[in-house]
Amino acid sequence: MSDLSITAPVDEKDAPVGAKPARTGLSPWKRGWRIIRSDLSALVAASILLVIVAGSLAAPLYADYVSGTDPFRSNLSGKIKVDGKRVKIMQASTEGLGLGVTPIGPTWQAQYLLGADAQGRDVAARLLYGGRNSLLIAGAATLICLVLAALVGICAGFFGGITDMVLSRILDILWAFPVYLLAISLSIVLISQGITIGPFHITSGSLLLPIGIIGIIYVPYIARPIRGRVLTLKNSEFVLAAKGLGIPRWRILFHDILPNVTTTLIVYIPLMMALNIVTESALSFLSIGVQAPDASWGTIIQDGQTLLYTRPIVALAPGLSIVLTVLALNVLGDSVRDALDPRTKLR
Amino acid sequence: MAFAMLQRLVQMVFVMFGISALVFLIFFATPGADPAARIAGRNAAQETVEAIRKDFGFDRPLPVQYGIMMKRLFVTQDLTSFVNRGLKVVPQVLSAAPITLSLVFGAAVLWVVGGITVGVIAAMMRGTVIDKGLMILALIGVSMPVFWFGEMMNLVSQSRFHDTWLFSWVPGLGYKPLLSDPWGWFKTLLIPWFTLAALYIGIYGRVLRANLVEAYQEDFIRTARAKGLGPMRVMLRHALRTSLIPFVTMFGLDFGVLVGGAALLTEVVFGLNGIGRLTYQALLNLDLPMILATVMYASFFVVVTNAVVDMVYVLIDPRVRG
Amino acid sequence: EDRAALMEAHRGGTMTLSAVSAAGTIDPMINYTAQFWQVFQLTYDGLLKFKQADRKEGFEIVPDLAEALPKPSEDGKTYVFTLRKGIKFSNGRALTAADVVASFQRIFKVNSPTSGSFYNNIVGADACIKDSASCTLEGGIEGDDAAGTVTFHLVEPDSEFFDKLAVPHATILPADTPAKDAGTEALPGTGAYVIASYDPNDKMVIKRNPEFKEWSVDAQPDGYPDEIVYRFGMTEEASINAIQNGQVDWMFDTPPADRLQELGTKYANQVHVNPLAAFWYVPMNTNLAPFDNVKVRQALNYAVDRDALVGLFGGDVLAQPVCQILPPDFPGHVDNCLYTEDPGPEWSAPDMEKAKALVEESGTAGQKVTVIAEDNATSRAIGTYIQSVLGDLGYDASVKAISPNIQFTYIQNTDNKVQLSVSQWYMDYPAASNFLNVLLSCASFTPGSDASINIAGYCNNDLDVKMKAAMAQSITDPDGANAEWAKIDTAFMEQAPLAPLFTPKNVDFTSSRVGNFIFSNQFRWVISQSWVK
Amino acid sequence: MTAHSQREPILQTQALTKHFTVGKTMWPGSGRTLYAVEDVTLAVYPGETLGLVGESGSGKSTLGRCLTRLYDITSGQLSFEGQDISTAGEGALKPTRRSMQMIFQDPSASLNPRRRVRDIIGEVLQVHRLRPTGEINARLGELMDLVGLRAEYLDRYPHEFSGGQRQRIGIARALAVEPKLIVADEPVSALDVSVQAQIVNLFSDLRQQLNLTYVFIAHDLAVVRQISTRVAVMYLGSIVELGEADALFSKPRHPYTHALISAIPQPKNRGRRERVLLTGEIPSPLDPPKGCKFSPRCPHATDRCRVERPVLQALDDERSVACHYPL
Amino acid sequence: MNQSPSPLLLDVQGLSVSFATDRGRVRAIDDVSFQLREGEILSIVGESGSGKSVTLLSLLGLHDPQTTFVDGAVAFRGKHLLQMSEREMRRLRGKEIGLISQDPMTALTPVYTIGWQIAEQIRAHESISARAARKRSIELLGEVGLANPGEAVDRYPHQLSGGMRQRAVIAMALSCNPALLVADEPTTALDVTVQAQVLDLLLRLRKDFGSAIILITHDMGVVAEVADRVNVMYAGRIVERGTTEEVFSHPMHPYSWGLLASIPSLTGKRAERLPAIGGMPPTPESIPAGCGFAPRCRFARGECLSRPPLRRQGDQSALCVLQPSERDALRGSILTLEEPA
Ligand SMILES: Nc1ncnc2c1ncn2[C@@H]1O[C@H](COP(=O)(O)OP(=O)(O)OP(=O)(O)O)[C@@H](O)[C@H]1O
Ligand SMILES: Nc1ncnc2c1ncn2[C@@H]1O[C@H](COP(=O)(O)OP(=O)(O)OP(=O)(O)O)[C@@H](O)[C@H]1O
Ligand SMILES: [Mg+2]
Ligand SMILES: [Mg+2]
Ligand code: NI
Repeated sequence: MSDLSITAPVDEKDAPVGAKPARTGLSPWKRGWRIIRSDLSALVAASILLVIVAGSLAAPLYADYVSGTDPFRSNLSGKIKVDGKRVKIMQASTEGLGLGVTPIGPTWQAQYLLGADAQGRDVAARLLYGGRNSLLIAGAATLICLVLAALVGICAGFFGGITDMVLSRILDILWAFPVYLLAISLSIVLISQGITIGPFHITSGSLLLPIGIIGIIYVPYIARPIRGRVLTLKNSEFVLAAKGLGIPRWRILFHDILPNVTTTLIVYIPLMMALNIVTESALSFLSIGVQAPDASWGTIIQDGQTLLYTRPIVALAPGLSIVLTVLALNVLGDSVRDALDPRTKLR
Repeated sequence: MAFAMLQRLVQMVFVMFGISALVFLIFFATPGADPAARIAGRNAAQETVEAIRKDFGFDRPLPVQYGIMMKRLFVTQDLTSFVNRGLKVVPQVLSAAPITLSLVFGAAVLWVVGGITVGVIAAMMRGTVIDKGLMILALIGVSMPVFWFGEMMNLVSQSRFHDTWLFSWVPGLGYKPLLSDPWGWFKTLLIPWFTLAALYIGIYGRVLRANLVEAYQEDFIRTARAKGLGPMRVMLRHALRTSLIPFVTMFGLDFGVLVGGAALLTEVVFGLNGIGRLTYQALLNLDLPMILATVMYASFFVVVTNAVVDMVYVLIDPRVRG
Repeated sequence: EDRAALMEAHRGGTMTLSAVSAAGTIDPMINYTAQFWQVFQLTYDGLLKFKQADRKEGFEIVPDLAEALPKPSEDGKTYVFTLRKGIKFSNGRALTAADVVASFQRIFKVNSPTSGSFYNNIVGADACIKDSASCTLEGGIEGDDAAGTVTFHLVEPDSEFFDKLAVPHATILPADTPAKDAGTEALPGTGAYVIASYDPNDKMVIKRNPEFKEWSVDAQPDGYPDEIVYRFGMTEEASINAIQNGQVDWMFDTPPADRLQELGTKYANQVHVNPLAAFWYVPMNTNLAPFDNVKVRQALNYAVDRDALVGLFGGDVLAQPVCQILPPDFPGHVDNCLYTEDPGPEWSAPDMEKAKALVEESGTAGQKVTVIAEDNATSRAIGTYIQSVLGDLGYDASVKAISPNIQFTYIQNTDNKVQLSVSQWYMDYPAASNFLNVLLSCASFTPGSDASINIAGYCNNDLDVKMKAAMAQSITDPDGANAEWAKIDTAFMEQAPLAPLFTPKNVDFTSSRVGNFIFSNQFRWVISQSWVK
Repeated sequence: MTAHSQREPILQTQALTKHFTVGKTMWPGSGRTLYAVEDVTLAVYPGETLGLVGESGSGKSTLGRCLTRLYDITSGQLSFEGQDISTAGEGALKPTRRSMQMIFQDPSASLNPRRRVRDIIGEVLQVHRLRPTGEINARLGELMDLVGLRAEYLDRYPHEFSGGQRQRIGIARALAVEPKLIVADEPVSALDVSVQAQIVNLFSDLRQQLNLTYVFIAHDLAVVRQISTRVAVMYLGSIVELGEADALFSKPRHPYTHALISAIPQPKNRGRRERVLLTGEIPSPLDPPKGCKFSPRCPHATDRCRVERPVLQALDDERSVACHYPL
Repeated sequence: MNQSPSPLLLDVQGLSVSFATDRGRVRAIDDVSFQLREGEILSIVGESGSGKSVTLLSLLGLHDPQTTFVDGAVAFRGKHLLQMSEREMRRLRGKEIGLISQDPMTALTPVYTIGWQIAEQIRAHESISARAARKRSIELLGEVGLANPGEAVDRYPHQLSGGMRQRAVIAMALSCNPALLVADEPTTALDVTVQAQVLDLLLRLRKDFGSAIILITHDMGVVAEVADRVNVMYAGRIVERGTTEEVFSHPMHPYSWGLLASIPSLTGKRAERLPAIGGMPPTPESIPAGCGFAPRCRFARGECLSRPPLRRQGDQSALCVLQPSERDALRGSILTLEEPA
């Protein structure tokens, strides 16, 4: 056989399969982003979120220019004009024994659009401010949770041995501790005294506390899958290959393991956000989250609880906001997962 | 087998020790928690407080106190509450357990049936409007904070529509024992069951649908279809049966923590004095003995359900049977 | 109608009571809750007792197991009680002087919460407090079984000695009662009823005491219902519904605010509103900035709109604005309001200008202030309102709600650096000292302790001396002493270590079948004197 | 071929053994031992290509990874260029890592999906300081050229390539350190039939151009024969036969080798089937047979085979067999 | 070959399959036609992604109807499969047409014993008792050569080795004596020694039961061993077809030449370099309009841009522009053919 190849392999320089020139160097991130961008339900969810976030950001504007009330000051003896008549915001009962005082209900006008709460504050304005806190806490807690979980998961998975043993056992313990109970125990300690870390003292009313608490409690739930992922990655062929090439461990960690874990982490972001919003509201509902007079959706629901039978809208409105936000986050989370990492499941 | 059991046992002891130590430390780190002052009561003389401190051993080193407390919790079982003096905590936990069990058990039945129904129907109707609709419903279930949903259920069933035929049967909040009043038990728990289950129906329905759709890509489903089996049979006997394995794990974990007290929001909202509410109250009151008892119970349950799940696993997944 | 006829007509039936939760141990020497003290009225007796009668009459102390109120000896330190004859405990044993002696020893042996504050004046109490197990009260109390007398020796004369003997902690139990907390086991008593069973998670069943024979209608009257079932665990909402449906006869807890209107209109004749000897107040820590400045304390007193707070509490009917420490209708109370728009006997409106001016003078505006409230709807609302007022005064204020059980100890401890808090005080017995001396004496202030009821941390030696004198005076001259107390009240309010807010009223909601509702200002509703038939 | 004995082996193993523990939990003493590679004594000489064949699970990959010290060795010796590296730590291994490289079976799994080709290969150059920073780009171009890919592809991600191209990238990465020995673990099994030949040729070309030594693992015996000078046949963790490629294929001496070769369907064999059909199943490496590991399936097994484990013995200069009764 | 050809079993005419993907509609199979007679073994060879499995699954109607569009005519014993209702199709599947999957590791439901799974199929098509079905599965397992069928019947798939599992799958496919067995790469996942056993089994079964077999593979060696006739697929089309003899002795299509040439030989002299086909096989989206192989073909010319003609040579045919006259010469430059045995 003289010329043995149909075409000489070394000359063979064909284009990558299916790659159109325009897509050169499209990173997996960008690819994921493209997929999300073409997903209708994700777009709808993202727009809903955008509206909610924008509304929350505009809270001071609403309070100053539209409702014209301070949503953090009690307004127990105030009056407003409704349909031309001046009425008290807190209306004392006049019938029978004259027991009880009821705040004004939805007025469907700029002031007290959704009525007042038991302190005579404008519920609509508080709702927007509450959204700020709920979103801020959920977002920051998600960040903390993911960073901690990544740290723990990566340490346990990558270094193995005694580190893994110790970390895994700690996770085991936290795992067997129902999250809400853990959150409540931490809250009670921290809310009553704040916490001092080194030179910094976080006062007990600070938003940092619920952020920290919510950030911590879900760590085991994320750290475990991360650890699993790191273990798989550690035994993956490309890590072995890197090892075989004499690439130092820390480099492998940062260049090979971390970027791959990051996808998993990103997939968790919307889902964790959703979970954290619910958790935050639950803690605030149990009044161990955001401290009065600051509002979050949870605290407004709690305020509304004492008015449930007379002014249900006070509890209804923040509840619906939560449902809508969490729903949108979950939808978004689904498509992020589909786009980036179809395997990840948040239980 | 014996080895595996022993292993479980050691694990359980370890986890329970870890949790109790954690709780213990958290407690003593909390200001306003001085048990002696709280036991002594309002306007107590300093001498009384000191006497109680000595009497109850609060002046001893923490490890000793921990040891005594554990002994009184597990061995003599006469540990009493710090807040309600003289109240033995063990019987408290034991009497709260049936309430939580009733709540969680009924909800579990609902959510397993509901989750499977939703998952199977959505997977069978994959891509259709029904599928989409069910998945949105499931997501709404997942998105509703359970306490809020509970409040709304209360609002609707106890107040707004209580006078209508729809909810006139709904009894007042609170628990009725199964043995003495089975029908009342059922009626009072129906709405809490549904409330608690809504979240899980959502989760399970979605997860199951995803698993079923995934299973449908598997070779063995193609084999089953190539055998000439009907679609229902393929779905139920082959796809569902295999997808049930992760389902059971999830169920075990959820059931474990719920029975262990994670249903506290539902219990609080519906006025059920179960473990969750007991723990919650104990935490609020910083009633250390009660916290210890409930948390021990919770972790015990979580570990036990994990063990049970592992055993059930062996039953339903021949692969782990070896 | 006379009592016998009523008894004839209404005796019998089962009465059902409800509360969100039980109140812990049913050892009468240990339990320190209004909820169970009310129950102990029908199950236990002391040597003396508050009269089981309506309103202010309930403050009257009547002989119970003792035949009469004894006169103290000349020096006011010795009292001799003669026991009634023929009284039996529910276990069938007869009551003797030895039981009385043992009962007082037991107060110390079980470390009763008030052993150090109520009974430390008995000779030998010091030793008992130091070593409770071997408490004898040697020299402090002597029983003479033959004569049926019991003699008390006090360290100092005590104007409130009878009050202290009339509260449930001084219950007389059989001598052989174990010296440890009885927990959920009912101890034998001498009352008209006995606690037949008690499960804090379920219910308490109270039945007639078979050994009971009525000896004093004032102290321990025979009751109407045959059985009383006290159920625990129903929420307030559930209880209200149940009372409306006639399944429950009464609830212990205050009805939630959003149901008040409904009750007040639809069920007006089943609602009983009665004053309480209590007040809600804001203790200000006089040792911490900015409240170490009297001007700031006065400013807050001026600024607080007590009407608004009354609204938060449920309206005019349920509360009355106050700016004094001693509640209206309480011994020593004389109307005099310093902190109102135009000072006079009554509070009229806040004086914001004056308040702001005082803050201006103090130069403390802009400081950080945190209000510690209890984590329940009312306290949280009040805290939020106070925070709002402080904001108006120019402070950077925030509010923190802490679990009720913890809040009370938390705010007492100076280590926690609590600036101001929302608290309330209900009297143990009707004596001005029970407010002023307890809440504001130097002795009540112990830095660094969770048990330091002088929350303001205010110690004024002059006033302390005056209070001592008033207490001494009240033994012999109660009216003169009360006039003194009124002055002391005003003197304290000038220094304003606390801001009184309002005095609450009690709302009792009973089922339609409950008759003869009697409300004693001391222990509230007298359960046994209402009927369900 | 020259007689190997006269040259120093580049890589040598002595009774190399690798056990895994499976099913291990946090408890000491739990888990079972899996005998993945047992008592392998082997020498690889410079310039040769040693083929390693055997059925799935016979321990080829494990042996390959032990040879490159990607796995720690349970027992036995391993030396590279005369230097004992059986227990060397990562630091001590660094020079060896430069001289000995591994190429993996699954070209997609062995490339980090999140990094560009430039980073994947460039990192190697950086870490080992093989080129000054300024020359790295030129070197990357050279390497791409060497494996027949265009230099522009450097800025793409692995998923944008076909299987054959990915394998080329893997090869380029291995070549970046300028190794002397390459252990290739089934480098063509995952490729399409028509592409396999390209890669096999690339291997041959590179060997000539760069003077490489290969340990070439494959289960496709025809491919192994095509590329190898010597072939080792593995069965259940042990080498059962080792010899000159052509000779071994034309005249296998171990019954297993014989059966293996006869079982390969070959177009050219059409109609001429003289199969040795084995019966029975490959035993589990968790519980290998006592005597000769092949004895349960061997048509010639005797009682001796079932109790006494044969060792790899030289039959002649060229051939070693682990069998009591070589064919 | 047979003097009197046995009756036609399966007739596929102009089968085209396309998928709806995110990048639009993609045609995976383009105008595929072939016939199969009773008792015949037809082999379809081709590279990964050339559309072998898709062809076969669309025959059985096992594709996902929502994303797959099938066109053409498929007649099985005169019945038109593509027009059949799902219910009729189900009656056919498993009973008349048995399927053997590529990967025995995943082809069996992991949670049931193999006996149960075989019996399930029997009972889906015949009304017999559970006990009889079980007895029948034991027999079947014996027939496919499992050493201890009575015991193996109660084993779960994971308890069996790959070869045993594949045999269980075959036993299942055979359980209703189907007229046609479709085997999708039945041996690819197996080791050579086990593969030999399984191929042997297939041949034996054909002899004993007379089933026709469509054998899909990418291994020319396997084709050579067992097939009567061969279809070579490339990029969704059948580029060459003929009897095994013909295709191996004088392949007509350049792709077939390359395929045959690139297989290293086990005997004889080793070539320095293996003849290889340059380039990569196309993905369905990038199949050229004309000849699918043209971009990799050394002999490609202008005409290849349009659809190549079907050239026949007796029973054998190929989709290629090459004239019969030039073919032998060109082939000779790539492939040295051995004398047919
Ligand atoms: N990391 C590991 N942990 C436990 N067992 C392993 C591990 N790697 C391999 N094994 C086991 O070791 C044995 C040899 O595996 P190895 O991968 O070396 O076989 P192989 O010859 O390369 O097979 P294949 O041809 O399938 O790649 C197998 O039984 C395998 O299950
Ligand atoms: N459901 C589907 N949706 C979209 N494309 C598909 C689908 N199924 C198969 N394809 C595509 O159709 C082409 C043919 O696939 P097919 O599975 O028939 O190949 P094959 O010849 O069987 O390959 P292999 O040898 O790898 O099994 C492939 O490119 C595949 O990507
Ligand atoms: Mg391998
Ligand atoms: Mg295929
Ligand atoms: Ni040689």
